[in-house]
Amino acid sequence: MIDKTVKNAFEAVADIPSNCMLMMGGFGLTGIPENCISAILEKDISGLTIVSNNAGVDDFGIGLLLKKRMVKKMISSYVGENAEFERQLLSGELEVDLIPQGTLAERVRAGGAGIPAFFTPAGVGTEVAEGKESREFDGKMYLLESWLKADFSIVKAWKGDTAGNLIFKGTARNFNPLMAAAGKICIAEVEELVEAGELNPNEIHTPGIYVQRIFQGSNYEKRIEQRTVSK
Amino acid sequence: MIDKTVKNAFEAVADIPSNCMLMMGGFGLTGIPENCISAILEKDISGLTIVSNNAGVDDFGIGLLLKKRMVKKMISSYVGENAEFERQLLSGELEVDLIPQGTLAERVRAGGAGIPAFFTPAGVGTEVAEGKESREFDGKMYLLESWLKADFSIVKAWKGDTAGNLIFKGTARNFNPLMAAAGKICIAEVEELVEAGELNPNEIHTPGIYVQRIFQGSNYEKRIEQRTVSK
Amino acid sequence: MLTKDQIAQRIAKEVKNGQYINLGIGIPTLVANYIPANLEVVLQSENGLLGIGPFPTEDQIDPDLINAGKQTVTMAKGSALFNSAESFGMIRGGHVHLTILGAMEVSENGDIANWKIPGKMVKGMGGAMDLVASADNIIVAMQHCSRSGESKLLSECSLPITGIRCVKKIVTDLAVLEIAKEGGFILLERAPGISVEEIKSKTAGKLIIDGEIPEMVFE
Amino acid sequence: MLTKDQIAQRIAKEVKNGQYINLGIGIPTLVANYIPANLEVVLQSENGLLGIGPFPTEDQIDPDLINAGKQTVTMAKGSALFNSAESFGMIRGGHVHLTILGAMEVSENGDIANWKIPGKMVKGMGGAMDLVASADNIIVAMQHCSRSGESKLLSECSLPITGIRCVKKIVTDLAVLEIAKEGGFILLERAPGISVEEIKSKTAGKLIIDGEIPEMVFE
Repeated sequence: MIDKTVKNAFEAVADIPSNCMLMMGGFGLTGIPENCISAILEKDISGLTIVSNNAGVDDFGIGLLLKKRMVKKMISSYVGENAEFERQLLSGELEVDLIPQGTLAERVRAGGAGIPAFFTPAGVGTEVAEGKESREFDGKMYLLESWLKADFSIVKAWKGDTAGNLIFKGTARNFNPLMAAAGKICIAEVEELVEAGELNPNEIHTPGIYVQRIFQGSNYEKRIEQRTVSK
Repeated sequence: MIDKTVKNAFEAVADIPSNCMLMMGGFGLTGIPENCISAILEKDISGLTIVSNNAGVDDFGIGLLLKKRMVKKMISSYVGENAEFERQLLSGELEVDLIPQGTLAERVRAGGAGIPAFFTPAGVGTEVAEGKESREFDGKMYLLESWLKADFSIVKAWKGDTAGNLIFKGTARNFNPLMAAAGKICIAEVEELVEAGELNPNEIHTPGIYVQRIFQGSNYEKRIEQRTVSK
Repeated sequence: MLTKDQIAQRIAKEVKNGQYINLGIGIPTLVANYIPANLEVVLQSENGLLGIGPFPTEDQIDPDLINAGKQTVTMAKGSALFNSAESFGMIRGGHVHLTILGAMEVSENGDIANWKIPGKMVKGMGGAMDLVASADNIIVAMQHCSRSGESKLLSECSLPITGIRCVKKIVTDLAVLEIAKEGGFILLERAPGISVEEIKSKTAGKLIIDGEIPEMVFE
Repeated sequence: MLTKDQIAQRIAKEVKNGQYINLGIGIPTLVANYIPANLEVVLQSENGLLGIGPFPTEDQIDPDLINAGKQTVTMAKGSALFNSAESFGMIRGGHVHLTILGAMEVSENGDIANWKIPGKMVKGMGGAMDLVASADNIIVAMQHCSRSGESKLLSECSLPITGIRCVKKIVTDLAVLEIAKEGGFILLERAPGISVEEIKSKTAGKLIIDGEIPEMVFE
């Protein structure tokens, strides 16, 4: 098996340049690549376009990259849990492209799977449809949406092996497997890195073919946005 | 959890009528719904359109349904491991629609996922492209292909639970999870049926939402087409 | 006037045995508390979980297990986990039977507006546009009027819409209404103590009143 | 003239470290036997396996584990299993670097015909059309001439084609050839003992001969 291991987050993100397109897995703060975000923060780059369902909070996740003004544009379905984001957006420093969540997921999946465009019903009759081709199938209207690909995709998994195979946990899976396939270079950080052969091939969520670099992360904070408990 | 259990294959296929559209999982003879095929054989129906990557062999799998003249049309990527198939095709008794395997898989996936059409490069410039819309994206040509759905999809899994969650084994997974989602009624036969809650939610390949009926099959023959061994 | 919990309680009566259901944030989330125990239903969370369980106790909290509202949750017996493309495949493919969500406005032909107020910070549509474009049955939970007293049931939405001709039923603090095929809000039930006249005066869109309108009954 | 095994052996030299490779049925399957042990490569089987291992011993045989040629196989260390849509997503998305397959005809602009002979029973294209439409690098393994002695390297394919402008290299029993960007078969190597003249006489399409053509070397 091909060994995809790199030493750490710094080595993994070393060649990410300014003005490139990044995908980052996660939904809310669940399943975000915490270690890579910290390592990118140390780099002197800017002008990033980031595809991520959300934009983190003021002091965690992608919010940290926003605060350091490294981001030019966000492509997301739901943003604005953070005040700095709002300030930059209203001042025109930051661009935002809002996309229905299912369309975003499918566009990323299409990018990884070599499907340049597909029809989806989400957004028909709304401002999302503006400028898009629409067509009727079996009496219902659909919009034509195109694939999304990135220079780098950065994902976070629960377990991974040196061949790049990944297993996610709970709802931390979300966009991660889709993005792994849609980045020219996919960087995977995992909570536990094992030797190739130690994971059950039948339980793998992301086959190693999609992953170019993998390392074992550390000090996961896994911050909770809405701590909701039963009495 | 909703209990999807039915008694056996006969109960599962009882309401499959003549002239309907069926999907059947499997690649070659691996992962085919052996029990349901046997139960359908006992029924007095005909005129079936079957979507299946292959058409079985003369005396096993879909070949048995062909022999009993229950099939009007096959939608497949590769057929003709069987002589009766060839005879019926040449005599005009049987129609065949041949589709590139990746396009077949993606069309079935699209049927389950509510994507009425998508672009794919397979078949550009060939007779598969005849009558189809083609379009260029990023300098490459693609064909527009449409979704495939069925009245019933019949799949075979390794393990399943009463809520309809399925886990497949080895390369017996193939088209099964895609077809499970693309049938109005999905019938799943499994080698081992357990109570809801006994399967690890993180290891499930087909979530129970797609499955309407499930039962534990028996006497699996799992015939091997090409028994190839190392010396 | 119904409380939020009573709106949820009334909506719960629309739930049928064997359904897969997506509950939006806010009042819709409360519906889960009122689904009769004899009904077997499964709640879908569009971030990748089928079978949402109750909120966790302190020692059950898992940061890797949240719902679409980013709240910590547990998994019900027999649940399944999947990625976001699979999740919206389920929604888009019509496998989720019922979607319950909040709205800022609903029009008499079933258009819904619930994602954007011009001039205010736009947070995004999340999964709402996919949900309303896909589910067979969409029920809206909302207040009949805005805080300033303006009707939210209009002949046409004034806000940017989330989806067209998709809402089937609306449960407000005042009434239960159904969208007529040819357009219009069919008044089905009144909240206890609320008159037809009041509902009429607070519904800006076309209201269809056919015969005696019963009061809602809460057990 | 090369034997089938020698064709496979020559093709194996095209394999680079770290590649994901799809091998077709026939000669291409034999290539696996000649990939140098110091190269780390992964073989993809389009029916849902990444990391094909050797054929099983009698007691390892598992009917639930076959390759795309329906032969029983084993899994290599670090392999992964997936469904057919994911598998062709890998192929279509360009994640498989190299595809090696057989052909009945190849044209000088890189068209390939390998699925259908008019008048004969058509078995279907299987995954071939997806593979040739998607992979960056496609190498064809075939005999230079048909059994009746006719060239299979043509100016245009006479049989129904599988894909257009996709073949990069061809290894036959007589030669190694590359498809020129502007069209034509560039002769790269001769089989031991085979003259340029013979290759010329057996190549119906445009043959490009530039300088001295070396003989293949087999270790």
